[in-house]
Amino acid sequence: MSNNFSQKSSSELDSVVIRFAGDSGDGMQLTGTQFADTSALMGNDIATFPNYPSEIRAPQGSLFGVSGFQVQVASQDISTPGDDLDMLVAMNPAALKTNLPDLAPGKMLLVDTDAFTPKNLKKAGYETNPLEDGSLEPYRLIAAPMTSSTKAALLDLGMDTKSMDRSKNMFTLGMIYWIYGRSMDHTIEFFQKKFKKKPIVIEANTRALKAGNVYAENLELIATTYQVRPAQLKKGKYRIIMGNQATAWGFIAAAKKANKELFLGSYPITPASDILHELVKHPEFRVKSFQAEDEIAGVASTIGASFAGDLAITTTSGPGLALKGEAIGLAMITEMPMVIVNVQRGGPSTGMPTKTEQSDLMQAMYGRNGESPVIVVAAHSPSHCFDMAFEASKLALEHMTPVILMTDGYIANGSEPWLIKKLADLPTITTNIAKNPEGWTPYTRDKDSLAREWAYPGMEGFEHRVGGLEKNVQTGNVNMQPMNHEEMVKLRAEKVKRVENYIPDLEVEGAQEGDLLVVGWGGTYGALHTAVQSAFGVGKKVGLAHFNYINPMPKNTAEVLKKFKKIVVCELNAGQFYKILLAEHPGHNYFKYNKVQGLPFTIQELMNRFDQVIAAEKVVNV
Amino acid sequence: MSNNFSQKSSSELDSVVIRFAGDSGDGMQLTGTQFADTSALMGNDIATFPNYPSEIRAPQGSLFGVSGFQVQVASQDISTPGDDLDMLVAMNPAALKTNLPDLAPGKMLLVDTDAFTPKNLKKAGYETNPLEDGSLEPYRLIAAPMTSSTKAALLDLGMDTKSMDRSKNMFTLGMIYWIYGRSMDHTIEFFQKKFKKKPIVIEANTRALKAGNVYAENLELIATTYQVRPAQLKKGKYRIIMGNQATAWGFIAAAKKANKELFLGSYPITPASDILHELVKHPEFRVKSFQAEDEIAGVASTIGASFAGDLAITTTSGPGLALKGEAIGLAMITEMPMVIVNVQRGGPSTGMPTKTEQSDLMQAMYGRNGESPVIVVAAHSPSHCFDMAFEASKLALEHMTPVILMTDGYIANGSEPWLIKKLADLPTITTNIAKNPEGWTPYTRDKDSLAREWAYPGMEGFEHRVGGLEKNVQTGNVNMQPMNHEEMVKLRAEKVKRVENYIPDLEVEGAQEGDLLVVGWGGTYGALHTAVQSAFGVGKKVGLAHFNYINPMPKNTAEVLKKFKKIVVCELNAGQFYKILLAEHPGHNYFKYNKVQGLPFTIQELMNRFDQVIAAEKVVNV
Amino acid sequence: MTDVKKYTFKDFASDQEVRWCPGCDDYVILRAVQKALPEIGRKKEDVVFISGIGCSSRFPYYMNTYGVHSIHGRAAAVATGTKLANPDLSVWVITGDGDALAIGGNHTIHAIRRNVDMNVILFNNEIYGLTKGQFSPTSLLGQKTKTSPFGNTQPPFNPGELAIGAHARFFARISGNKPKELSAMFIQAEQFKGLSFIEVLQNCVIFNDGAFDKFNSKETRPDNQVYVEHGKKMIFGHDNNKGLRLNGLKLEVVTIGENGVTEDDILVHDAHEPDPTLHFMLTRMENPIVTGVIRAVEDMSFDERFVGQMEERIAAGKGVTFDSLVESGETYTL
Amino acid sequence: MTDVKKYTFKDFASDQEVRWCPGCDDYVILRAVQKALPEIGRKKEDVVFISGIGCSSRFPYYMNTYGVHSIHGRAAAVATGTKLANPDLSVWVITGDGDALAIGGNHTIHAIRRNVDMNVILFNNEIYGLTKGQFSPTSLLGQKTKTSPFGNTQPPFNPGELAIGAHARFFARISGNKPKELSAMFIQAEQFKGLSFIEVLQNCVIFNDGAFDKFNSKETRPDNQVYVEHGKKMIFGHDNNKGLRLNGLKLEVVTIGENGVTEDDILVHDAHEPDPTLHFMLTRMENPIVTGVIRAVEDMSFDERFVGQMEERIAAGKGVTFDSLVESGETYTL
Ligand SMILES: Cc1ncc(C[n+]2csc(CCOP(=O)(O)OP(=O)(O)O)c2C)c(N)n1
Ligand SMILES: Cc1ncc(C[n+]2csc(CCOP(=O)(O)OP(=O)(O)O)c2C)c(N)n1
Ligand code: SF4
Ligand code: SF4
Ligand SMILES: [Mg+2]
Ligand SMILES: [Mg+2]
Repeated sequence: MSNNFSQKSSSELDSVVIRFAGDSGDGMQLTGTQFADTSALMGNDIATFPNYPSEIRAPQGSLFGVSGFQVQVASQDISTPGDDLDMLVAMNPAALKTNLPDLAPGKMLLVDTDAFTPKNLKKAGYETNPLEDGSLEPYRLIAAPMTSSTKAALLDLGMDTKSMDRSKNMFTLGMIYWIYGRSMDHTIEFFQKKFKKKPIVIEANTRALKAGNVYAENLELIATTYQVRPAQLKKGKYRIIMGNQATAWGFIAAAKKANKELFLGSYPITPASDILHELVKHPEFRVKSFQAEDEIAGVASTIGASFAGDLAITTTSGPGLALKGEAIGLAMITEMPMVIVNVQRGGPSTGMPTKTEQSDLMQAMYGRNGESPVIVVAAHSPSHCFDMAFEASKLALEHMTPVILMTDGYIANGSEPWLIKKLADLPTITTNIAKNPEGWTPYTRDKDSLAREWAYPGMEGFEHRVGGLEKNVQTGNVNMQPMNHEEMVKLRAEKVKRVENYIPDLEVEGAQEGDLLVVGWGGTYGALHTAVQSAFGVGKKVGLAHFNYINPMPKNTAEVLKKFKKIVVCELNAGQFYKILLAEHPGHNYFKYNKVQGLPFTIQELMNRFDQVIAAEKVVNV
Repeated sequence: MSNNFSQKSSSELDSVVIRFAGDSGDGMQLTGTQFADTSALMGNDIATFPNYPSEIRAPQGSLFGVSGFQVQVASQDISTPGDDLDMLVAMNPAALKTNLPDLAPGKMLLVDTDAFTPKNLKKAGYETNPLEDGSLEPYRLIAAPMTSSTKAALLDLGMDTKSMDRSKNMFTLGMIYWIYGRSMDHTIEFFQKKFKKKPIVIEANTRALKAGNVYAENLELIATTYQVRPAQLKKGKYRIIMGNQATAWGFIAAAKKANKELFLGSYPITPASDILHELVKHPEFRVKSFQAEDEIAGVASTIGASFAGDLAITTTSGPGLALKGEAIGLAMITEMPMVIVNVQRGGPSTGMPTKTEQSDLMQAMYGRNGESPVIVVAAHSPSHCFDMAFEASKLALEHMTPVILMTDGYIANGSEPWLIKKLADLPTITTNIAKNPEGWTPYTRDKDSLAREWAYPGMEGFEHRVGGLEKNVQTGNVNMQPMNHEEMVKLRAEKVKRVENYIPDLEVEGAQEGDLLVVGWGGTYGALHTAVQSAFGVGKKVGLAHFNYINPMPKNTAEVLKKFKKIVVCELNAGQFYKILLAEHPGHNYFKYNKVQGLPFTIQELMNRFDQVIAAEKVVNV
Repeated sequence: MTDVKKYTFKDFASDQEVRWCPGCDDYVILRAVQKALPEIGRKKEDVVFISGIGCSSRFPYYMNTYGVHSIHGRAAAVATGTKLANPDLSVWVITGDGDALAIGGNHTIHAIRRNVDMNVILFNNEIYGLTKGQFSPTSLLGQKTKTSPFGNTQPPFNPGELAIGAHARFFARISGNKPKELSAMFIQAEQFKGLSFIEVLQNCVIFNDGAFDKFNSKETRPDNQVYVEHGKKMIFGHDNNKGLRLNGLKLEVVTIGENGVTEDDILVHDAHEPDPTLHFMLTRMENPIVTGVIRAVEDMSFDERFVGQMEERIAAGKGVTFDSLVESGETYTL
Repeated sequence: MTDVKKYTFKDFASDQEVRWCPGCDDYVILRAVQKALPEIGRKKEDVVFISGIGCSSRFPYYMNTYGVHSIHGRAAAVATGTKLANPDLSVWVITGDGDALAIGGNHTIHAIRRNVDMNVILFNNEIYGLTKGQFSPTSLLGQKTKTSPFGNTQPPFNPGELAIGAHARFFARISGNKPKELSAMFIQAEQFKGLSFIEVLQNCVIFNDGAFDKFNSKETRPDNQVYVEHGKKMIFGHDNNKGLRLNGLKLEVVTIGENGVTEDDILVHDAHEPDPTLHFMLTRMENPIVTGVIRAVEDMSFDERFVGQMEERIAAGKGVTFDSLVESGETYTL
């Protein structure tokens, strides 16, 4: 390894995982996003994972105020932001303290020496300065005075200190761009668009970026630079998409395809609010976004809009779903088409609002009084949110029933490249709208799907009343007869069950039969996919069945399950889908693997668990 | 059989089942209750089942306005109001039309001929008068002009027609008292107490009752009178108790035993309101009944009262439980002792509010966001409501957790004799109240039960804050650390799980091992018990395991389940406990039997199903 | 709205048997609505009745229009969704004092604040009817009910005050037993653009019979109730010689011809005055109680603002398509 | 309440690090509460802070008293239970404009109607802070926020009007950046028997900075805000020469010394007047905005009525025991 500063070596990597960590005010989310976007533009696959505190602006330098953004950029198809960091960026002592445990010895560590003041060290609980006490020796430390260097670069712009400090993250980014051979063009363009009205901010950020870049080039500590070659992604036009944005767009697309207007009745809640934030921007598509006084009004207005003939949706997270339960029951018994999106977060109760979890599944299945089955589907990655929002809308409209779409904080806030879809290429959505008033009742049904025919205000001759009391199986009028009730309960269940005839079969990745079937659902897909791929790659008979459809399950589920000796159901909860499988598909050799830490799975822990289950002699559930 | 009117035969019966049916305004509930009470006083066991419409006063003579009250009186221990009617009382054509299908040929049918006017016949949809068209020939018809006879008896009292008509049900009752050899004393005393301030009403009702009695004695149509001998019930002091009243009293008792004041935060809803109606009567016991603005305020105020140190409860039915879900999550994470009573009714949504069902079990188990286990228990008969309200309070206070107590409309409105309990004979309740502030935190726990120590406002030195965010496992302070969260999730689950160490084992009735284990929970006990007893009585190897504790289940559950070749889970829903058993105790040969008609099981249909399951070659679920 | 058929009230009656207690005011109100509808010039299929749960909330089943019998307390929220989804509809909310003011209180005040263009008919019987007689948020202090055997300890809301505190643009109070007054009121409410909030004093013969007798019986009404009309003097009384006069910040009852009071002293009702102060005072009067349209001040409705903004954005976004949306901003081609 | 220790504000600060944004008014209000508490003469263990969810609702964690950080919107309902369970406690509700007026609107108006004896501090920043900047029910029409990029189309509540419409006995409005005024206000609120509803104009530096500048900045405050005190004239202005005068049913601003106006013309504030009309008008003033205790009318509190009835029944039911209860009425012996 040469120490000659102009003669650095460059090596090629398949992938790089970087975590940007700093104060909530340090702009780490933006910095990480820029690195990801630039890499995507250079042809890499990317996956990101923001992880931020629940405080708005936690006091500067505090441990709980640390905000993180992890990104993996790769020359192959990837599905997670990575287990193991290649580089940790720590903008201050608190960021170092909270994130260093995740950095393996020998890996790169980038710190801003200017932030290691006695005050900040104390706030982070350091007794001695880690930059000086030798504790960072195991790492490839790159310590740079980023704040002061930024200031030096901007000195003649006449800005105040606070404003200058705001550009230090761009100095950092400039350094990293140099290390990983990224072009600065995209980010400079970004400044030009974003700060169009503030030329001085464009100038400051651009200078800081370039200064960092040059600084890195000159720095003798940086021995090697790295390249990550473009991935072999499918050809086409891409954009980086976040899960919540994809969800919003999926609904816009579905409304267009169904020739319906989109209504959203919602109340803000982390981490679901961004869907609302996106949809309020688009009245030009006749998207009607109504911010209600609470979640109950959110879902109630959605029922009202559905009754009026819109594609109506409501978005929320766990505690909000709890509040919506009663009204979802009304939508269910009145067979109103609508989608309820639940972006899961850490529970129970207020729990851990900014952390991810999959613990609302049972609530989605059963959180209502009476026999009240609805369709439950789940999205498994940021861009898949688009597909499932579309699919949920299609199912709701074609089967005349509420559909609950489950996503989670991890995929909702995460981002990845998305091969842009054209409206014309999306599936058709065929609403079953009543045509002939003669003999029509609100419970006139399609023979196959059992979906009732839809009629709504404005349609002459179809005037009718719906409501929450049990109704006559033919006419829909209120009816309290014993046998009629039983028939209706069965009919409503059968209607949902028959959706299995309209959804794709469950696909198995990796081994198609053999020792271990890994089962998952929702946002864990990336990790499960990668882990199963790895295990399968080294010859293990491990397959993955990831469920996008939870209720009903795909028709071939039983068939898939029985092809494996053991099944391990992996979830970020205490075993909810596991219980559902036990009840719906009893008689298999089920194991489970659960993590309830507000964090996604790592590939490594999954692979360990696979081995453990394969080796297990009898059923031992953890 | 002699037709000589003064020489009637009398025969002895083990039990008699009578259904009183008439207009909502005909006073059938009162009439039935009097018959039941009188029989109880004469030493019979009794069981009742009111079945009334959801309209307040449905239009006179209408089919949907028919109100029914069924009672079984018996010389042995009984558990249900009976399958097969010995007598149907039909006060008008509508009552006849809706109830006749339940009367077997050859059974007694008592009608008021005066009510069979053309107008009433038309309202009931009769084209011809069934009293004249021969359609009632299969029955032992006793047709009496009850309205006019009542009027004749009251003529000189100077009342208006409407007031006189109000006594016709007592004329009917007088007839029935004669037929079944019941004393009129109790009912006359009842008039004297109830209408203390209206002597004319006492006189009118007493006269009507006696007139009916004499009328029956003289009537040549009544060939036989019947006797039902006293039952061999345990000696002691009894009263007739309704389920909701028993629930209310159970809480009053628990508060006394725990040395706590009782707080109730509730919002009216059928069929739970009567618990509130009973508790509002008892401020003298320092029962604080707060009628809130809605169910959410009901449960929220309950949390507030629990935090303040009361035995705090909230009462509701299905749709109300849905609304309380979010707050129950808060109670769960803050480990607040409280009881939530859910008196189940027909669902989903508003459903069938005055009918019974068991379809809220999944909601009770899972109707909250996040991993949020609470204790779930169920009462199985009207008087058992007392025991389980007491037990639920004891578990809540001793284990510091919300407890959901499930009852249902059938047992809540049903009544039976209750061997009165004395406070001194009830179990002790030992609250775990903090004593030493030194080193105390709100999460200081009992080693065995894991219940946290309770401290509440007013206690010096224990000032602390609780809340819905995840908390540090030691201190209870807000904490978002991954491993801490996982530990807390497990701890909260373990705490509930360990309750199994404090509850009684599951008992099996009938066969202790063998061919078929019948499994039930809650209000179906009476029917299951009777059916299993019958099957076992004729030599079938059938046992009954009825669950009062659903979460956690009794410790010996697995042991019990494995002693039988087949298990049939019988529920008034589509199979909810069945699913829970499949998930919690997989690997048994489960069948299910479900009825979702808003009605209780009949003994006969259960016995048929038992035979069917015993005969089944392989698992065929219905 | 041009070629609307000539309807009669029968066109608005559904085939469902009405199931209230004999003698309940609900029958009167139902018929008054059915009689008002042919006058409002809307097609049957453009009319929607939305209710919560309660005796009164069974109403939609009896109307041969579109209707939703929703869940307890949520009618205003459901109706808001219906109106935003299709602002061309004539939307009516049917609700009770428990439904609108207990469990549904929040949706009620928010709908009023937003000024959603719909008609809210509050059936105020000062009791929970359907659940058999518990006190409601309008039951009187001390009132004995099933849940207040020793007298209600919760002082009631006054729906009018609450509505005006929430910025009601239209508030009316009216007897539940005067079919013609009711029909006329409903027509006015429908013609008013914005949310019309109508408190109907509805007698429940079973659980709270006579609740309004002290100012709404044949005997008491003349002297204890003043029916106000915009532009007319607030005169009432058996002999039509009593009136309301402003004395500082208080309303007082005076008798024309006594103590030198002449008709000129009597207040002329101005329902259109934007300042709500006097309307607020009128809703608070207890003897006489004030009925009629107390306040009717035109303002932009929420749906108007909402749709207006949408139309603006549609105009601004000409040519925007889903395909252009997903290709907007940063994209790249591989 | 006799042997209460002499506390300092530090006794009321918990060991938890305060986590609001630097510069947030919440810090000022927290400190003002901590400074008020030693003055109210209540033992620390008898004081309870109950909040919902929002930035402001983190408040109880920072108080070294009993406290509940409950769920969104439910603080008033939780607190009602606490107060009824133990009426001897000093109960404080901490809530935000979203918490108290959006999701929690119903509990707020019902707590006010019932007049539960507790102190409700509404942190009104006219925005949802914790969820990062959506409009709230007090956000202005046209205001641009994360959920109203083209301007808010929902006209706001005025918390004072709403509270008075719900029969508030005590309503005050106050700046969030005046520590001493705040402390004095909190002491008054605690001393008032019944529900004290205090709207604090709380600046959110991150999402709605300067929302109150037009009447609450150093420059604007003197001329655009009048701080009323019971028994004092409503005088304000840089030169202390402006005042409020009643003109018919309107409040108008006059200048003493101009147009013949003298100090005698200026209204004297009577917070204790039972008739709410003038208080209602004061809450509605926009320029100047009115701060201070606008209304403070003693009435029986709900807990007083509730406990009173209970004590009566206890007295009436002397000797009643559980055993006598279950043996009352019809029993029989076998
Ligand atoms: C969530 C829920 N809570 C409670 C009930 C029970 N409930 C039905 S109607 C009602 C109150 C009815 O009173 P009101 O709204 O005044 O209507 P009224 O019957 O007097 O017309 C109640 C408490 C319910 N159906 N759903
Ligand atoms: C049931 C539920 N819905 C929504 C949320 C999300 N949420 C938390 S606080 C809040 C609003 C906060 O605004 P405000 O009450 O004004 O308090 P502030 O943060 O401004 O102090 C929202 C919508 C939640 N936590 N729970
Ligand atoms: S209970 Fe009262 S409100 Fe309900 S239908 Fe009967 S009379 Fe009318
Ligand atoms: S977001 Fe606003 S209200 Fe919340 S802490 Fe920050 S400044 Fe205060
Ligand atoms: Mg009512
Ligand atoms: Mg706010």
